[in-house]
Amino acid sequence: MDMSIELAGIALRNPVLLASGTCNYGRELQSLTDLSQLGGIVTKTITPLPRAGNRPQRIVETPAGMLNSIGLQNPGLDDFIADKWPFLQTLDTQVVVNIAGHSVEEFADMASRLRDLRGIAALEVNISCPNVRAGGESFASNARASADVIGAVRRAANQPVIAKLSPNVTDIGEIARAVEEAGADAVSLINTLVGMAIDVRRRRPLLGNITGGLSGPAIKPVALAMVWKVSQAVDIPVIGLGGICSALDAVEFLIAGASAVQVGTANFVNPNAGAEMVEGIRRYCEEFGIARVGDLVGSLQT
Amino acid sequence: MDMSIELAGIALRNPVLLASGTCNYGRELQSLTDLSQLGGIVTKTITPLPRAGNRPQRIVETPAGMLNSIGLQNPGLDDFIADKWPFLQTLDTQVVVNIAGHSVEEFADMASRLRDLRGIAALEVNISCPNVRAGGESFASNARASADVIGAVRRAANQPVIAKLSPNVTDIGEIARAVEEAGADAVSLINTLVGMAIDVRRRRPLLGNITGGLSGPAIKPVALAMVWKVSQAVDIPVIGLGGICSALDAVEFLIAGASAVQVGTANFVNPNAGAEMVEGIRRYCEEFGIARVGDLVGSLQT
Amino acid sequence: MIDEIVEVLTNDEVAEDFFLARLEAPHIAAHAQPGQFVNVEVSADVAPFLRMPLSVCAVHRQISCIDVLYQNMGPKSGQLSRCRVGEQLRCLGPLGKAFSPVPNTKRSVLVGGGIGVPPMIFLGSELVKKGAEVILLVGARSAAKHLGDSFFQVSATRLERATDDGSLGHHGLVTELLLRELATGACAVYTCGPHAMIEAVARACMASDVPCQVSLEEYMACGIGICVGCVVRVENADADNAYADYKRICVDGPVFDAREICWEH
Amino acid sequence: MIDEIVEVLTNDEVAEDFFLARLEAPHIAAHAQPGQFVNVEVSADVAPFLRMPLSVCAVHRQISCIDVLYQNMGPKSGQLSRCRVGEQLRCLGPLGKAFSPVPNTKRSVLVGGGIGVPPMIFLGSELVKKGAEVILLVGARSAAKHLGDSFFQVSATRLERATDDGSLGHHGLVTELLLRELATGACAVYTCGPHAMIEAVARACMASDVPCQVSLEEYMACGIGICVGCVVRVENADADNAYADYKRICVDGPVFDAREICWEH
Ligand SMILES: Cc1cc2nc3c(=O)[nH]c(=O)nc-3n(C[C@H](O)[C@H](O)[C@H](O)COP(=O)(O)OP(=O)(O)OC[C@H]3O[C@@H](n4cnc5c(N)ncnc54)[C@H](O)[C@@H]3O)c2cc1C
Ligand SMILES: Cc1cc2nc3c(=O)[nH]c(=O)nc-3n(C[C@H](O)[C@H](O)[C@H](O)COP(=O)(O)OP(=O)(O)OC[C@H]3O[C@@H](n4cnc5c(N)ncnc54)[C@H](O)[C@@H]3O)c2cc1C
Ligand SMILES: Cc1cc2nc3c(=O)[nH]c(=O)nc-3n(C[C@H](O)[C@H](O)[C@H](O)COP(=O)(O)O)c2cc1C
Ligand SMILES: Cc1cc2nc3c(=O)[nH]c(=O)nc-3n(C[C@H](O)[C@H](O)[C@H](O)COP(=O)(O)O)c2cc1C
Ligand code: FES
Ligand code: FES
Repeated sequence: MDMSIELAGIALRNPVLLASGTCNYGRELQSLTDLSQLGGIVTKTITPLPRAGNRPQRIVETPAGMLNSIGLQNPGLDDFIADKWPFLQTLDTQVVVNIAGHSVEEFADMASRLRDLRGIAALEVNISCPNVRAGGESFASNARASADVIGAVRRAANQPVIAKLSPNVTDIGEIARAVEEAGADAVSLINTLVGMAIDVRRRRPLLGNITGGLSGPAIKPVALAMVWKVSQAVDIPVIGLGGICSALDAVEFLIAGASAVQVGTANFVNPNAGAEMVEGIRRYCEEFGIARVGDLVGSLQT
Repeated sequence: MDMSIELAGIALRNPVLLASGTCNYGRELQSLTDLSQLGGIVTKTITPLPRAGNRPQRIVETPAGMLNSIGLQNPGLDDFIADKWPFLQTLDTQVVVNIAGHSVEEFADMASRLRDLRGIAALEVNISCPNVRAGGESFASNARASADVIGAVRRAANQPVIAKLSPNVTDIGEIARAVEEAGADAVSLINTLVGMAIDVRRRRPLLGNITGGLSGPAIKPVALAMVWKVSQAVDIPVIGLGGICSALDAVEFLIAGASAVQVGTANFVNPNAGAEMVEGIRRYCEEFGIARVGDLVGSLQT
Repeated sequence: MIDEIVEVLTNDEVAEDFFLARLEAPHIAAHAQPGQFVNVEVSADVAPFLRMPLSVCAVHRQISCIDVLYQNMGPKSGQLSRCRVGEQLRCLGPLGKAFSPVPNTKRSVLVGGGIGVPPMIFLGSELVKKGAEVILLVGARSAAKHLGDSFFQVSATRLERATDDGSLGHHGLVTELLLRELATGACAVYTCGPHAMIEAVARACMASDVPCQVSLEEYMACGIGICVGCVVRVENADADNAYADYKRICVDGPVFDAREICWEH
Repeated sequence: MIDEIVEVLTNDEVAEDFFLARLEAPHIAAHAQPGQFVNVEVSADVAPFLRMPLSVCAVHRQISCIDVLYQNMGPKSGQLSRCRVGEQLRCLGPLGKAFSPVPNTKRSVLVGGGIGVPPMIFLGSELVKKGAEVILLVGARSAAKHLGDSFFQVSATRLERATDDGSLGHHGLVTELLLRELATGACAVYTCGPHAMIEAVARACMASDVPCQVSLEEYMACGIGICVGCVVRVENADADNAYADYKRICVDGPVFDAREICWEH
């Protein structure tokens, strides 16, 4: 049973990665799971400079999911290179570095400064954060802006470039095509859906930032539909995520057209979720006589 | 404790209505709940001609929600007028009639043919269905197309016109403003989110129509964020819905800016949900010393 | 039909993955007819979210109880199987149209399979009470998947079983047993079970002009006709009224005359 | 720290809405220190979805058990309160930084309120074992909301209570009891409870230069530092490093030195 996947030139032991922002920079999970069992991990978004993030409350549970408003709290690129990367480099798994900026230049800068870092499997570009030029509207909500960012990163980077797409758009297929034309080597989706929760006693938002990002099982059907749509819209590989908690959830995404999946919120409930998922996918393939996990990809019969 | 609400000229006994497509044309619920306890009901979408709807399977449960692909099966306008309306007319509650068409003309036609029907509280315009002219893309996903439909219905109708908005857009505030300018007397949101589920044994979509609409508690945070956003974008009243199951869910929507709420999927789990919600909202207001339920509307402190 | 708060009196595994629950449900017990079902709220939480439709398997009017027989195959049935004696559940019913025994037919042949067996048990017992000859044909993959004879005692004057692997009764399809019965003489046929089985039974009966009532299943949300989700395609003469192409199984069925259903596809 | 499968040995209501559960958790029992917590999966289903963080209230090393004391206030605690003896749960722990008793201080004053009482019970018992003088001050709205003396037997050399309504002990705030203790002489203060109480305690101690360790709470998802959700604003000297404005309570805390926390707002 062959669990390996080749994706945009990246050789993955298996199609299961941990999602950005749900495994920090790897250290904390060391003692709770065997990262070498995974296809890879995607590090939490780093920005050019350190960021404080949003004021608490940053988390609240919702039906079959949760809202978060972390606000990209991160140590910034210098600290990442000096303090986080040396550890990440020692991991026996593929490490994808997720980056974000507030302008096309910031994105490009980060990419060029990450050229020298040996061993980065790929860059994942988080275009879901606000574009300061365009008055705070997110890059990801506009095909042109998304393409500008990805094009600039593609030119500056010497690793495969994965564009991480937002689900909060009218036509995610259009955005996917735009970043493909701009040179993206792969797309990953979905990021969180914009959501909100209110404390009815105090009549205030539960989150310090008023709105937040919805993740977890609740959004799985939305993510799956978008992965299916995008995998038909583009020729580059698609990485699927959104509410994946079990091996069979992952299998749904592979069948819908994802070449790999990312496990996000599930890590919070079970820090060993990714490793258990790899085993579960293997069992599924054996039960249904699938020789190569790659044979599942896009095998949906409609 | 005053539970009444006045909305776009419609006097509601209380702010709780049943959502379109989740109470059919009222008859079936007669024996299971007292419709006169409600602010009103919104009838299932009718189209100019009878529609068969989609092939089964039309329903599947998802985490804290469900997908549906009914496909607007309905008896058409003639039968509605001849067979459904005489019964609806006898109900001691406000009846909002939900209409849809495939072209601006179809929408306008329906509105003019419904002029003569005495006792219609309002028309709710379901612009979420595909626009045959624009190659199947839904009216609701485009501000201009939405405005064209609402403008035409507004001119043809002699009742208040409610535009029902889709959440599957980049900026629902922009669509809301467009329909407001086109003459909408109110907006209702959200319709379902596009979603999908896959049968991993047969590697086929679980729904006959491949994708469907996600509803239920899972989508509540998304609906609430959009209601909050839209209520700040427009001056016309907002009707909130999406995953509302309990009185406190409804209160969240009122606080976020909704002047009334609609109960949808919850009816399937508890056919008396709406009436129980009215009581629950009353208890909430009493507990927190709110004299008029209208005082809750938009009372969010940020 | 009401949404009754019912108490779980018993809830035990009676065969591999099959559970029998007795519910104290005065209203439903008083009114339920064979072929009707209930829609049970297995959890008050948001997951499992929808109710679980369950056929009435037996009614015990004197003690105001109904029995439901269910297979543990997922979240809802799993949740129900964990319900403790004494717990209370919301139970909506009785729902749907019942079987309407064909007048003056002495011989009734009932064909059941899998989770379609419970309504056959109920129907059989009512027919036997009326003094009819009731031949009950039950199919399953293997002997282990068959319910014990005790379940059928009052439901048939003759019980025949079929297994795909021959481990019990006839080695083959239950529909092969049906063909024998159709050959031996006049009768009326009633069936519930996997779609493929129901279709084979229906086609066989229609071919030999034997009246046949089928009880269908489809994924349900409401169980009361308001979601229009649980539909089946029916023969529709009126080309101008596409609306009549599909009927709702929960209110127009689950029992239909075999000739009403559009079997192609 | 491991994700241990623990068995529920007891789970009883011990005061109005307060439950005490004893969990067989060999690893956690062997390593847990006062102030640390566990993150319990109260249901394997998708709702409730996140785990429930619970302070360790007591450890019984000889029988490999820990006690948790929790208030039934919503879905997760409600689900936990329905857990039956013998059920198994995933329990991640011990988590977070423990209290570090201030060296050579004879007098320790512990201030607890609401669901902040459990860690005080654990800390008190460890300090008493070490032969220290332990004054335990407990506040609650009314007598009914107070735990019985039995819970504090081994955890204090002197126990004082305060109630908002005067129905038990001091009529007023528990912080008023603290001021008395601060006035009577040197001591170290440890506290956990509602944020307003903790802040008042911290400010009082800082004002009179008494060492004070606070155990904080914030809504948590992971409990292990990977979501960066459970943060508190801390005093940050380095203006160039905004990243250091917030610390994660689950790994950098829950216990902090009062002077570390940014109390304004
Ligand atoms: C009218 C009717 C009567 C029924 N009577 C019985 C009975 O007497 N005994 C019995 O064991 N089962 C019966 N069923 C089927 C039973 O309701 C489903 O198997 C049950 O809901 C499975 O849910 P689950 O979460 O346990 O399994 P899942 O994993 O959700 O599903 C297992 C199978 O059941 C189907 N199913 C799931 N939810 C529903 C639903 N809400 N409506 C219809 N199908 C569903 C799925 O499509 C799948 O094929 C009946 C169904 C209907 C429509
Ligand atoms: C480090 C730590 C130790 C704790 N120790 C105890 C303890 O010993 N005994 C005890 O009774 N409670 C303790 N709590 C609080 C307890 O975890 C929450 O009250 C519980 O999760 C409530 O969940 P619920 O669904 O029952 O109630 P909900 O209705 O969800 O919430 C009730 C209250 O608890 C808060 N809350 C809910 N979920 C969480 C969460 N995942 N993390 C943090 N807060 C949450 C809510 O903001 C709300 O104020 C502790 C919390 C933390 C962070
Ligand atoms: C607490 C939290 C923090 C996140 N931080 C990031 C981030 O820094 N960068 C990013 O690209 N996505 C981030 N995400 C989004 C996830 O990577 C993922 O796209 C989303 O949560 C959907 O997947 P899931 O449902 O499996 O969690 C975060 C999600 C959560 C819940
Ligand atoms: C089975 C089903 C059928 C629906 N049919 C319609 C419809 O005909 N017209 C319409 O405008 N909305 C329809 N809706 C959408 C609901 O009115 C509502 O907008 C959506 O379900 C979100 O609310 P909820 O989560 O409370 O159900 C339907 C929803 C469901 C679940
Ligand atoms: S289940 Fe809703 S119409 Fe039948
Ligand atoms: S709860 Fe996730 S970092 Fe603290």
